Amino acid sequence: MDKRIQRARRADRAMTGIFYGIAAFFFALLLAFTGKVIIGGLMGASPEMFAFARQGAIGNQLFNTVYLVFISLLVSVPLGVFAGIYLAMYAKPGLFTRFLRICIETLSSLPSIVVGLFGYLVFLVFMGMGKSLLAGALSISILTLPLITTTTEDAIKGLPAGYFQAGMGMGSTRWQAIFHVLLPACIPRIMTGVILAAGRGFGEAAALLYTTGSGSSLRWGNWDITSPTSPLNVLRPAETLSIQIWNLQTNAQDAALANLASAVLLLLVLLFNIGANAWSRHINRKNSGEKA
Amino acid sequence: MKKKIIAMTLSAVMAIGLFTGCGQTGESEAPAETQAAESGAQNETQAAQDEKELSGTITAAGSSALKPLADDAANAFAELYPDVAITIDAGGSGEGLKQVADGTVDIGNSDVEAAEKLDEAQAAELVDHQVCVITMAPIVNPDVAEAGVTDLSKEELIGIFTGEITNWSEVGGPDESIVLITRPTSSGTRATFQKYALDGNEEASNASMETDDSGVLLQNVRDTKGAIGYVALSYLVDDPGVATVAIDGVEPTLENTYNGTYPVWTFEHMYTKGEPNEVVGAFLEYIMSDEYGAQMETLGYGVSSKMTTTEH
Amino acid sequence: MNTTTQKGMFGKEYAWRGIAVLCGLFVIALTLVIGAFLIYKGSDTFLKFGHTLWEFLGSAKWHPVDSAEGGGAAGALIFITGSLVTCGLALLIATPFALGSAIFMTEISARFGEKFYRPVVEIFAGIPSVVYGWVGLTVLVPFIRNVFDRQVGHSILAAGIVLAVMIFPTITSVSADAILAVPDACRKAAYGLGSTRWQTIRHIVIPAAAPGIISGIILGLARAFGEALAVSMVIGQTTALPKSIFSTTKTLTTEIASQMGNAMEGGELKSALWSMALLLFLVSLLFITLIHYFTNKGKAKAEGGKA
Amino acid sequence: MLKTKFEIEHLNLHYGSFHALKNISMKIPANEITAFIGPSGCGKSTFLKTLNRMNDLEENVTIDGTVRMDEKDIYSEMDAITLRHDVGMVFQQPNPFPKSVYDNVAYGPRIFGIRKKSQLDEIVERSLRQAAIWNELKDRLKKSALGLSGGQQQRLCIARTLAIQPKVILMDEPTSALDPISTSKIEDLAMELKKDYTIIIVTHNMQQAARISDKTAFFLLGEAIEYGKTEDIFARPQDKRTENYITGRFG
Repeated sequence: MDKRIQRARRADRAMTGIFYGIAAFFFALLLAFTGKVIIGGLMGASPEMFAFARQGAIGNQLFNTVYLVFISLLVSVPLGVFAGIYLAMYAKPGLFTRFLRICIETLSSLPSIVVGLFGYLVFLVFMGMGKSLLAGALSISILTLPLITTTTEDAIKGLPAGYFQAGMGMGSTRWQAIFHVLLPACIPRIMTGVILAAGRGFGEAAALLYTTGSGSSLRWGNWDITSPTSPLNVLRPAETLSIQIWNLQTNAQDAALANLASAVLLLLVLLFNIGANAWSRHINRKNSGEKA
Repeated sequence: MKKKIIAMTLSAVMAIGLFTGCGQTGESEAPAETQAAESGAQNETQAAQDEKELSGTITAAGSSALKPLADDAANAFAELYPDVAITIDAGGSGEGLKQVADGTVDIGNSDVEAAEKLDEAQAAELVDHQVCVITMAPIVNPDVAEAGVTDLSKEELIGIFTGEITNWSEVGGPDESIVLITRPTSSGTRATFQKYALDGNEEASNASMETDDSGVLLQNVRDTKGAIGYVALSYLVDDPGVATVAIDGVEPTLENTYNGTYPVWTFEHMYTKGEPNEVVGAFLEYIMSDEYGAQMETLGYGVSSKMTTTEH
Repeated sequence: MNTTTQKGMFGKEYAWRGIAVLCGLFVIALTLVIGAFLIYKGSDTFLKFGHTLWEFLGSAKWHPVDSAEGGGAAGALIFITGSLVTCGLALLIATPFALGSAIFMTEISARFGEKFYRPVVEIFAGIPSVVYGWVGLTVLVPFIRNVFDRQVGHSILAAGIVLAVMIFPTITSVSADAILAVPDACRKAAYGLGSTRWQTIRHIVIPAAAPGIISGIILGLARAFGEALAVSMVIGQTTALPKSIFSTTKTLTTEIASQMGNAMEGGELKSALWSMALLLFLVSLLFITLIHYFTNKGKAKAEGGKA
Repeated sequence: MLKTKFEIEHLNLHYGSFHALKNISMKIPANEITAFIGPSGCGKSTFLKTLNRMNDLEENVTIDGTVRMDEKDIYSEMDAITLRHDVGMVFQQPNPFPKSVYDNVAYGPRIFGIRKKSQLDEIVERSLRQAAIWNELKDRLKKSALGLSGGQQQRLCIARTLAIQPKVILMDEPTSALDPISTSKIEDLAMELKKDYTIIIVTHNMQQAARISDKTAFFLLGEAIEYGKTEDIFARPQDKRTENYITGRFG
């Protein structure tokens, strides 16, 4: 019997070593990967590439990326949050709810190229928007909607049952309880979902290929939102960083610029992920009652 | 100072002409002009404005072979007319034609005639502008060229691309497998190459690696020993790290294209739905102007008017 | 409380409730419209051009003509095989590593895992696929060419590795969640019986978390199946059935991505491509059904199958 | 004179800077039931866990002093895995594995390397019989253990512990989550098992300690206040604090 234990202990040690090995390997792989992209991108860049110019720079694309994702969240956040509330608070178990869930999961697993083609047909051809930031933003909304819906639902369901009962017990209607008790309590977790959705939007290329176009002519200082060169106009074509990478890399034009755009895009995604993480950890700590 | 005044005037113009900017370019011209006149700008700015009054958006999509040229022209054009926002997308010739026919872009860039990708009714609505000539060259990995393969006969080329010749030694090169790197069947570049370099013989799809775009194709030929592929000359102007191959002793150059000795070329088309509006028209005119023609050649595209023959 | 405010209160209640229901309906409508759109576009291959389903799924002859006349061959077997093989390979590579990582960050080094490893893994998930593809083409492909001494580095192997790296975070974080959900009492019981940590993990934790882990694997598979841009850069697209993992071939998504833009509207080729997009949609539906099956199984297990 | 199973000398345990067990010394006899009583947080469960080194699984725990089992120091002369084979544990919440009844009981023997079906069958039956649950479960050996009632689950956990043939069974408030009928079944079982095993039970329930144990130790704020024969502790407590607790004046 002692031999058995010896053997078990040896196996235990070996497996622990393997797990450490795997973890170290992937840790190193990721560091190497991000390091290569970010350092390589920044090293090869010249100062004028950071300018906000029509050509040969990434400033306008960076702005377009952030603006487009912002507009898309304006659409997907309210829709997603309400749909999430419906699922968490109103949906009765049954065929309809099951169907709704399947729909959400289907949406979330659609290849983004399919969403892009769909967006082209609906927003450009049927609704006549033309290649525009808005059409791209709406396509991204389709992609991020399921993520926000499920985070909201999980956030509400994750609250202690007492929260809602306390709200209801004080004689408020369901909505008052949801608005004044539940939503404030789960805003942090919903925010995390929104940040992750934004991250997905930043990196998306396939869904934008057919919908936003590659416009980068912006005139800073032109705040008339109907002008085609105004940064704020949502009906102008807008090249995002990921589209820029796609355009530059596939046409073998300016590798240094493409690398810089990759680096900045990766930094943006990193920033959002780290932000989301720090945020949720901060909130968790706060909610768990400041345990030292 | 001057610029600032112009910018301010134009902003005012744009503010009054609400909705004009965001719609298609067609509507944006007239009100802008009248407003400009009414705004009673000072004489000097008025003079400057004659030159710079164009304003609106131009959107183009389609052929990836044409995109570098269109981009360059768009940049030069935007220098002259800062209030014109130009967007050039790739996506492929078919996509360009479809989008211009749908009315979602102003210009559809295509390597092929509209009739090949659209039905008759749609194609009839489009107006063709043959903006330039594009020449396709067979390219090989430098190791093949260094070993002496710098010239192939048409028969050899056909043999290679149809998969009958599979080793470079069969055409006087090293003992090394031939790696075919091509474009997808629906690509305009492939259609052109097949038609004029291979005399219409079908490429061996099951023995070739297809690449979605010329940039990646170039990268692959550069990296793969024994590789052969084809790209437009425009991809070869900066040292690309690959070698071109002459066909029947004729080097793929613009001169040989102009004088009709090199056969693998085609007109590049910019289609508009009906006659172009003022802004788009000005842009097309600019691309086909002589002053831009010189720039066009440095980018590796041929000027349409220099062709001594328009038939193959 | 007077009646008017009460009325207002309940009126609001109904209004808000209505909005929530509408949003739910909107999601359903959106999915149905996308589905209908794909069916409408994808059915032409069969209805208009007269290809049989059997030909589409079972034949490797792929010569659809790029015009509305039709008459070509529309067998998508090469792409289906390509997708299955690359995704299968990706799973084979990613699953052990992902499972190992998930175990590491939950059972072996929970503190380091939660603080550093999980965020790092999630960053992997946020890297745009274009970037993966480009690094694959410029680093991995030459690497395979040199290490295995091949003329061409593009291969199913390269695609499988790129996809494996892409789906690794999905499998890892879903598995880690499943493992964390295993009650601590189970671990205590196992240790109390004199198990080593590895015995506990292998005999207790992994079996208990299995349904969740399988869901994670399927989720990863779904992501791999739908990926287009990164794969197309490294798979060396050749319209032929693969012979080995060093073969070049095509997948459903790479063919859609490379041909869709150029194909003629309403032509046979374009219809066939839409049919492939429809197939992707149906496959993702299948994956979802499988995930549901396994999560329900997991739930049944947790509730003890009293029924 | 009964044989001594555990001999604890000057045992101190810290959770970080918190002094959880203070200088505990006692001898625990073999083949008897020893009960640990005391208010919540008094350290009785912590002390129980030091006997099979379950504390090792927690972080920031430091232990000094000696714990000897059969004259062997369990912290320096044995390793935790071997120790836990000899000292089984039953937890406060029934914690069967999410496996079948059979697999739950066979788990221990299997990790010892017993693979033979006939041998496993025999161990499973014997353990379930010993835990007095064979008759209830013999027809549902292949069903999930999670479907059993709480009391059945707890007896299954005892059977699972018996299957590894330990010398000692530690029970950490084994009946606190159960109804009175299940509780009395477990108590009967413990009385039955003490013939073959040394049993140490932590309980909140003083009647339970009085009913089943031979010896009782009273813990308060990490100290073992009083330890002796159960009837002495309950009838003639020496310490005022013990008396207060037993008569219900605090706790």
